[in-house]
Amino acid sequence: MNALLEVSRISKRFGPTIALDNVSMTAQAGRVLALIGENGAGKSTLLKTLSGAHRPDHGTMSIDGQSYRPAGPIDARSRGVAIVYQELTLAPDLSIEDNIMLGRSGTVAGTLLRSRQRQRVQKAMDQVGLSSISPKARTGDQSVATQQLIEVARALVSDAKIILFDEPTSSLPAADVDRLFQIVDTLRSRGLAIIYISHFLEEVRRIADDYAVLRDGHSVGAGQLSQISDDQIISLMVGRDVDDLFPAVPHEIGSARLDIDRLTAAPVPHNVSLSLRRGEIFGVAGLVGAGRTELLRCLFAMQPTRSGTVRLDGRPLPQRINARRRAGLGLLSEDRKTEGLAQNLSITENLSMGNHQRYSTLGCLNLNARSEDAKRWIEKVEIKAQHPNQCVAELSGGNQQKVALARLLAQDAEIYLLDEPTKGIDVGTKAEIYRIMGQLAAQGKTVVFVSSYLPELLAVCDRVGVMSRGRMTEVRVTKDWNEEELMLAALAATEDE
Amino acid sequence: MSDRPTPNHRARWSVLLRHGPSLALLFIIALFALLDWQFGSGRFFSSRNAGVIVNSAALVAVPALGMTMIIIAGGIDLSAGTALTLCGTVMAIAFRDYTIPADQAGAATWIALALALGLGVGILCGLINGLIISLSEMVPFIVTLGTMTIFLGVGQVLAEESTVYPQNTHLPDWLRYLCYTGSNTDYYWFSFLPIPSSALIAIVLGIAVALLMHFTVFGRNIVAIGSNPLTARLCGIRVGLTTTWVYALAGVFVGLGALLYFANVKNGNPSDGTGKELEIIAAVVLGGGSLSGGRGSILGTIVGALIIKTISSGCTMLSIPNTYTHIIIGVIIIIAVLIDGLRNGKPKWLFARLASG
Amino acid sequence: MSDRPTPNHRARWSVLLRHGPSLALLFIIALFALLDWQFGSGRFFSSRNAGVIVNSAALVAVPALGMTMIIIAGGIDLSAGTALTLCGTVMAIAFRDYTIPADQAGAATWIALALALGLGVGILCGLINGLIISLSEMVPFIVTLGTMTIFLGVGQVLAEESTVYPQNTHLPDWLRYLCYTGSNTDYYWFSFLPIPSSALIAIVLGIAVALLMHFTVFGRNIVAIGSNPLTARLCGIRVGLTTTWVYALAGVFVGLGALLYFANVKNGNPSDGTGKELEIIAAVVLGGGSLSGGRGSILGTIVGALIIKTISSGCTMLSIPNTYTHIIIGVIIIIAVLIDGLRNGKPKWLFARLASG
Amino acid sequence: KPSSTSHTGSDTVRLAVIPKGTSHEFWKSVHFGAQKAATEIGDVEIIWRGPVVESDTGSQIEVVKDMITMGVDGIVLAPNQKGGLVDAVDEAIGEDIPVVIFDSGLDDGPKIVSYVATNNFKGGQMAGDAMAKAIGEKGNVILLRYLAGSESTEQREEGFLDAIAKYPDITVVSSDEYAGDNATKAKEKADQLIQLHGETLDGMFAVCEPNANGTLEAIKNAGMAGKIKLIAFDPSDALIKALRDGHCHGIVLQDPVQMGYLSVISLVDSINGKSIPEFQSTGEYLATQDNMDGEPIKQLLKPELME
Ligand SMILES: Nc1ncnc2c1ncn2[C@@H]1O[C@H](COP(=O)(O)OP(=O)(O)OP(=O)(O)O)[C@@H](O)[C@H]1O
Ligand SMILES: Nc1ncnc2c1ncn2[C@@H]1O[C@H](COP(=O)(O)OP(=O)(O)OP(=O)(O)O)[C@@H](O)[C@H]1O
Ligand SMILES: [Mg+2]
Ligand SMILES: [Mg+2]
Repeated sequence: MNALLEVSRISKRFGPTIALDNVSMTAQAGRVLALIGENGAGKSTLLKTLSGAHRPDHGTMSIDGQSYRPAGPIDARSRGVAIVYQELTLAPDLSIEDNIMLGRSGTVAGTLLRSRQRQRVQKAMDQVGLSSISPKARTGDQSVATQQLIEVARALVSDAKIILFDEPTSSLPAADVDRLFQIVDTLRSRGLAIIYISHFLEEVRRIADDYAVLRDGHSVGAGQLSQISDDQIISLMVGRDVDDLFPAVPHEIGSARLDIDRLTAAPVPHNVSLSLRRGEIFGVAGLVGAGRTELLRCLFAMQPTRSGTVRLDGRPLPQRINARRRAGLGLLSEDRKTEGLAQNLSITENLSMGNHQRYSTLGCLNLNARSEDAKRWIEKVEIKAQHPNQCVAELSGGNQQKVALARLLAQDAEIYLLDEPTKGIDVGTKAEIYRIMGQLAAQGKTVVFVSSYLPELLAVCDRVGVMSRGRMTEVRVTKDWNEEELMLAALAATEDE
Repeated sequence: MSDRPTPNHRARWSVLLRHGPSLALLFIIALFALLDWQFGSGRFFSSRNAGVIVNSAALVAVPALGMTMIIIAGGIDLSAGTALTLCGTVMAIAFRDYTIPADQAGAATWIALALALGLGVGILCGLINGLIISLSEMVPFIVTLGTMTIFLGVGQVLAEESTVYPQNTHLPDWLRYLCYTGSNTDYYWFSFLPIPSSALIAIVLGIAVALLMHFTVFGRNIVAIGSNPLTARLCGIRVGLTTTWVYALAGVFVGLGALLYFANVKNGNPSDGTGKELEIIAAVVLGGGSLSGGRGSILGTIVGALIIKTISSGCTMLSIPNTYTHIIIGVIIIIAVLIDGLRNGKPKWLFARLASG
Repeated sequence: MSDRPTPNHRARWSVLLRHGPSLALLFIIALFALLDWQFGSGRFFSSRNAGVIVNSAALVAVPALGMTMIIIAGGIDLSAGTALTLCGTVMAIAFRDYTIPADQAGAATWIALALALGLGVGILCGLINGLIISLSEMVPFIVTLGTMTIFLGVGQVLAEESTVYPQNTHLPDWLRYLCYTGSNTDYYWFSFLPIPSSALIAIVLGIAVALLMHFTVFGRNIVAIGSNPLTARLCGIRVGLTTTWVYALAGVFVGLGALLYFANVKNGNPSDGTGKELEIIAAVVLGGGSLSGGRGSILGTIVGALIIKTISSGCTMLSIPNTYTHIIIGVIIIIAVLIDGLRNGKPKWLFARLASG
Repeated sequence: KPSSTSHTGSDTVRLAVIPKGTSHEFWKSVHFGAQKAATEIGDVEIIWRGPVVESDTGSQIEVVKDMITMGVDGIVLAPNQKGGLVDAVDEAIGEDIPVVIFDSGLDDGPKIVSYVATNNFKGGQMAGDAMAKAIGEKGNVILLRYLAGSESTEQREEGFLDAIAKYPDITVVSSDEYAGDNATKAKEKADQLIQLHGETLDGMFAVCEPNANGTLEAIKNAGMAGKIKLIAFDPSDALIKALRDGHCHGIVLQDPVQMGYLSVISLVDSINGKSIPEFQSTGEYLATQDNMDGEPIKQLLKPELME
């Protein structure tokens, strides 16, 4: 085996935070290396160092035995390193095609050769399953999942030797995940080295050959996946044993609370009727574009509905966000970067946004109470941050998600609408989130849990509904489902048209 | 415009943001004091000149307080200048036509009404801006560009295209001496403290706005809206309503600014205001306000106004010809912001080079 | 400011964005033509008036082309107005002091040099803006606010604080009649096509910029930078360098705009430019440009300039007093953008209500 | 009766009167004079239209062109810049529209009917002499300029300096500061200058109305009213009161009503084929505390305005 990429004793610090501390790692040609670690362990930072977005403070890197010190992203690319970032890095105003070719000159004297580049673009888009979308469409108009696939396509058009994937599946539905894995397989067989970050261990097992674990910026273990068990990986990651990945909190299902009657909006959802009960965790599965996100947004009045009614405890809800919020609904947005969080504000500020009534009298704030409260939440959901006034943009992806979640919990709602709440969250914290959901249900609250990760739906929910093409096609009690049936149900309606 | 400081420097921001512009101001004062002492008349660093400077700074700072709120909320108000002179014109007309000499009995009521009218017009202007922006969801730049010319037009219609002079006797003494910077201590509010009343007003208002921004839910909501309106909406903040209030409140400061303007020149000319908006916005931006919203500081804005006026006064004291004054003002504005940036690690490439070198 | 239309409306954007302002323009023309026919002199809808309008629109549109690029790149240029008159002043000085009468042999060289000098100053101004912005990483607003007064000051120093009048005989005929809108067809470039040369120039430049924006890597990079500078950097676009080029290129258009300005007034006054920047920016924004970057259209900008000038001409033709003209211009600007918004589903609450009702 | 090309077919003569700007009372008096002439002659319609900003040559050119488009029978124009309007005026004359220039001069070239104006240089000299008299022919004075590049005020400034030069004991301590086009800016500038020259200052000359208003406020503000002698150019309510109170020591006056009146009369006469002198002065006057209640000064201090 030949080490294509060698990283040795790399360190990187951001002010007082040491993101990487003497990290070493090797990646081999024709193999997939899974990079594993808790939120904030330094995974993204390591990949960004490789892709030339960050410069390491110390340490050396080499490709094919030759020293590798990328001066910037172009330099890295010219050395054959391509990357799919964790957070979307697309220019919303450009067409898909232009985004894919951004920074890559397929040109004569600065003039774009659109027809020539279109073949390459089309090929990459076909590979990731975007053949049905026009390459000329505006990128900002696409769904999050499509944008994620565009990012992958962007990495594919380059003739890279090493491709870095930073949680590419966190916003992809199952079918696209499969396609992505096929792509990875092909790349591997072509002899590329691939580094892949994921918080899903079974995904890692399916796709990767080797692993490397980071904890708090240190490398704590590496080797071949076949020689290590899941439990061992988890204890490497977390530094302790996690006894239960899907902790169950006993809760009792009560009477109906939220009645949705033939809810329809343009273009999705379509005629969705549901009755959600007190103390219930209701899971929603489906493919991309199935309308799960739209359903939640309609429930929260963020999007106009065409017809149908939503009642809470028998009372119809007014069509205004803050009215619904006051009535007891709370939404965790799928898109934490552009909608979920104010990136340039502090954690405290984000946590208190909209929750001011907890520490204010007659509109005046008690700043002490506010920062105490923020500290409590930071501890409670284990947000890894230097201090409560740190800017949210500086947090790792998973920790940002925790801030968004904590704000929703602080809101103390009755009905929790969670859109992909565990997206980008590490195993240990996921377990914590499931526990919180269980506790909420035990308190008699209702949780709607949208997820593309079927195992968690099956483990946590009381009932699971499947959406397809905007319709809620099937709802069953969880024990009547299994993964294959869920997949089939999600695909079924798609195929009969 | 969306460039932000590097994340690792941000922790320091919160502390330094407040002091950055102030340091720039101190630097500028020191520079001019030195130059004036060496080459000029030596009058720059005198208490009387300080009075003149703070008075003209107050004229900019008061409307700039409202502008700060608007800019923090992610908006902009190009109409501030003409709205201000519109209010001033309305006050002048009210004093010309509807008041009685200030020393007659009952004059106070009429005076109060005249001032209230001016203030009311300010609020109305702000409210119009706010309502159009939040109801139509158009960009504030174009809306206020539109209202800028509308307010100018309305002012000219009211003033019949000329300057409105009220009778001097109708103005009460406190109003006449609001912008007084002379040496007769009787004309100041506190005779032991010869600071122009206009400056005192600006300080009191500044403190009020700072408290509002930091210690009230409304203030935090403004920051939230400016940082990310989508998140604010998600969190149940009524973005449209809050925006409307912000502009209306800024209208109050425009009205108060108009009061100072009127007290300063004692007449009203609607077209005086064209161009003022840039000066007001410059004070906010010099003080650390970000036109992409979410950032701005009240103290900074006041300091920004002081910077502008100190430079202009310093150049006169040094008898630098007007043309060069323009050049110097421009250069100093750029250098002030540059220094402020440096201290926040701003040209990242430079710091990266220093760090790696 | 970052509110975007709901996803389901976005698909329509791309097509309509280009036609929105044009429809507004047609509407305005129709309105004035009708009113003028009914109540005015009936001369609004005449070819002569069209010539006058397109000529004055060209004076705004040419520098606005550069501004469009800057705004698409997420920047802004407040110095465009004074940079333009600075260039005009330099040309005027060059023509006054260094040229020989246009009918003498060898005059062409001197004339070419004079024009090149003016253009060079424009590029220099742009380059200065671009370099400061990209090297210091300061917000374009404050940098160009600084350079705005610097350029004004430099112009005044060069012009010795007054207007520069070149000898009329030194100007070649083609230059003198660049902005000619009269009825002598000999003075037009194509005597069969009595369109002012200035308008032809604006059209040709507009096409060139549109091609640049759509069919070159540079153009795409500009959009990428304005749309998401972080992404652009990660994709290996040299953001600083591109930004510098954008401002320098905009400087070319400022220089060409100055040529038209000079040909129009035939002298150079550095302080003429103050306030022009807002008109230029307004043309871009009316044409669909977004001050948060990434969006803007060349056709839109030209239409925006036409809208502004059509309104002002229409008001004159209807003999509406100046004061009311201000109000009307303001109202029409707001309505034009409002209509454009409506067609893009802009007041979302309204469309939500319609959809659910 | 003059023949008319107006499309309305009536034989009304339509004349465009184009001031430099519209937002000063001066121009409203010109308008009054023009209207007065129109009413006297009969069958004359005055189209009153000015550029938006007084310093904006481009938009004044637009206005002239718009008037040509409207097919007026004659144009009365106060050019913003002496060179800038030459071609526009040429174009008008080329379309057989006669032009009268008033208030400020136009560069040589176009064959205009007449130039009707105050002699601004002479007005400036009057101000200089008035200043010398007010301060007893010795002391320090300031010339506060208006805007760079404005023809008429530059003439006044030069005239003032020319007159002051005759008095060896008078020093001009500052003559390179511009007060800008509104009272706020003027006051700020004057504040600074008074601050700079303080007690040594004996007189100030402000070359136009907004300028003088700001300066007057600054002098009062500094508590130097009456001590610093103020000479103004063009009246305003505030200045007239100051003149009476002894806070202002002389106002140079023009005759705007006459300017408007004479311009229109000349234009109509020339349309009717009469020959008109090339230059017609409307005179310049000095108002002081002593003569302010007598004619013609009283009238000129408060000229009639067009409503
Ligand atoms: N630009 C930055 N400025 C300051 N701190 C940073 C920055 N980027 C990352 N960090 C910090 O470095 C640490 C490592 O972050 P990194 O993004 O590499 O984590 P990660 O392993 O990718 O986590 P996740 O699984 O949540 O994405 C975190 O503590 C984070 O707060
Ligand atoms: N029938 C449709 N026609 C047009 N656009 C559609 C249609 N169905 C879905 N979309 C678009 O596809 C995108 C994805 O929809 P949505 O987010 O609701 O799916 P989802 O099931 O939540 O999937 P995920 O959350 O995994 O992306 C949305 O932008 C939506 O507007
Ligand atoms: Mg990460
Ligand atoms: Mg979704």
